[in-house]
Amino acid sequence: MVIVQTEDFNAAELTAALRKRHAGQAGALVTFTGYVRDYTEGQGTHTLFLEHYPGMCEREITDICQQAIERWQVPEPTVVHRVGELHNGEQIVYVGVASAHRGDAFRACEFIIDALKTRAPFWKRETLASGERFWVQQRESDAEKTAQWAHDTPNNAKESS
Amino acid sequence: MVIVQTEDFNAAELTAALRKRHAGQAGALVTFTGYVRDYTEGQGTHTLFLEHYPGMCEREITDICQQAIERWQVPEPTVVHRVGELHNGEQIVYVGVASAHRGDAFRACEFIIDALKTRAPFWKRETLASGERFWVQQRESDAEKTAQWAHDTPNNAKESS
Amino acid sequence: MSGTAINVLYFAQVAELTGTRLESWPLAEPVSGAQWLEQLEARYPQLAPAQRLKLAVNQFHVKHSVVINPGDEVAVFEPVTGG
Amino acid sequence: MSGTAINVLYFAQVAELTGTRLESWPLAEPVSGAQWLEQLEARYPQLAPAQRLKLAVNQFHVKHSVVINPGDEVAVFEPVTGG
Repeated sequence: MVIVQTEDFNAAELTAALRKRHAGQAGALVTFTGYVRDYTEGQGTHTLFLEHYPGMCEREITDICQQAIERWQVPEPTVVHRVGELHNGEQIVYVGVASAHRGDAFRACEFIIDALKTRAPFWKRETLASGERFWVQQRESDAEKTAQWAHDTPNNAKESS
Repeated sequence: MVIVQTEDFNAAELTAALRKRHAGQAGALVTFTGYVRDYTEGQGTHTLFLEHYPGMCEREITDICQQAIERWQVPEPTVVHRVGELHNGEQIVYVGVASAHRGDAFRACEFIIDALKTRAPFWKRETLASGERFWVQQRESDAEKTAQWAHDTPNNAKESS
Repeated sequence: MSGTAINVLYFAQVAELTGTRLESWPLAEPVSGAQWLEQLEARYPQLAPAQRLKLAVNQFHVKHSVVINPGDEVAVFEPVTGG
Repeated sequence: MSGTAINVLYFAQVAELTGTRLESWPLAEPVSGAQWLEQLEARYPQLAPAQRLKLAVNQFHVKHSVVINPGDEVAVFEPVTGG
């Protein structure tokens, strides 16, 4: 399930719905939640504006989830990403993955958020308390993480269940 | 925060409390929830009884959390583990880890649940629908996973943020 | 798809610099992504160097070696920063 | 701690096999974990082979090479299966 929306989401409800979809199969459930934080140290992020490419966003995230399903033993994950204006401390993104094998749930969940950060067409604009505005730059570490997933073999990725 | 209790827990409330404890510091939050599932394929687990060693349990889990805090950039995690009689589909364990770096949150959360499974003194007794009872055996894969954490260096454990 | 133009979408900082988010761009013959980015920079010098920008064609990420055909939907943007 | 006995705690399957969960076990002199497990098996043959069992002394996991002293709290159990 992939949703891009302006409204806030209830992580507990998303988790409950994910459980319901995969009842009985999954003894392990891993979630990732991302929040707006003080990106610029000491400056205090006032607001964050998230722009996106409708259509391509949903397609890319769905494709990322499909890759996770093919690579690990996980049923369909849940990804919800917000767009529009967000404030300090608010939720931005939720990734929920169920599995019969906890290692698979951890791996798939991290793969999805790593891939989302370098592939899904979202852009963050930050507005500081001072009124200064700028577009957030992609972090090199994010690109490196995504590249790493391509090289990870079952051995060094701890993919065993 | 480490709690061992017979009552069910509300994962959403635990996550909210964890957020509150570390407000502002943490843009990433990873949770693991374990559920009672059909351990014996085709047999249908009727009930699971969890016995524990009071005192030592809390001490071991607290020590595991402390190791995670020393190894990764994570503030104090939340671990809740249930004991007593549990039924199919019920929650057994919750591990919540916040961090400024999502990689650290994933690593610490998985380390904690892996270590808990081989170090925390809990024992599961399963009762099948047929009335047959037996004590669950530790899985070799769990012991192997815990051993692996001792060998993982920052390079191959993907510990970079 | 066919036609004698492409639909161009600008996002985020690129949209701020071009002052538009969507425009029809006349294109009669196929052109490589790199060549098209040269044309884009000629039209919007404020985007220079345009070769640093990312492209998506018909909603898929593509390399600059891609062939853009008349009728395509072409998106131009800086590296994504979601999540 | 001191005394002339240890407190022994049995858990899970071990407790079912011994039929008790807690007992005071006379011990005047220090003894290794492995030696004590031999005594345990002599008393409860149904635990054989007792050397497969795990020990905790004063609520810490220990190897069988540990020295058990009078006054210690000694727990005996099979590998843990929580989580």
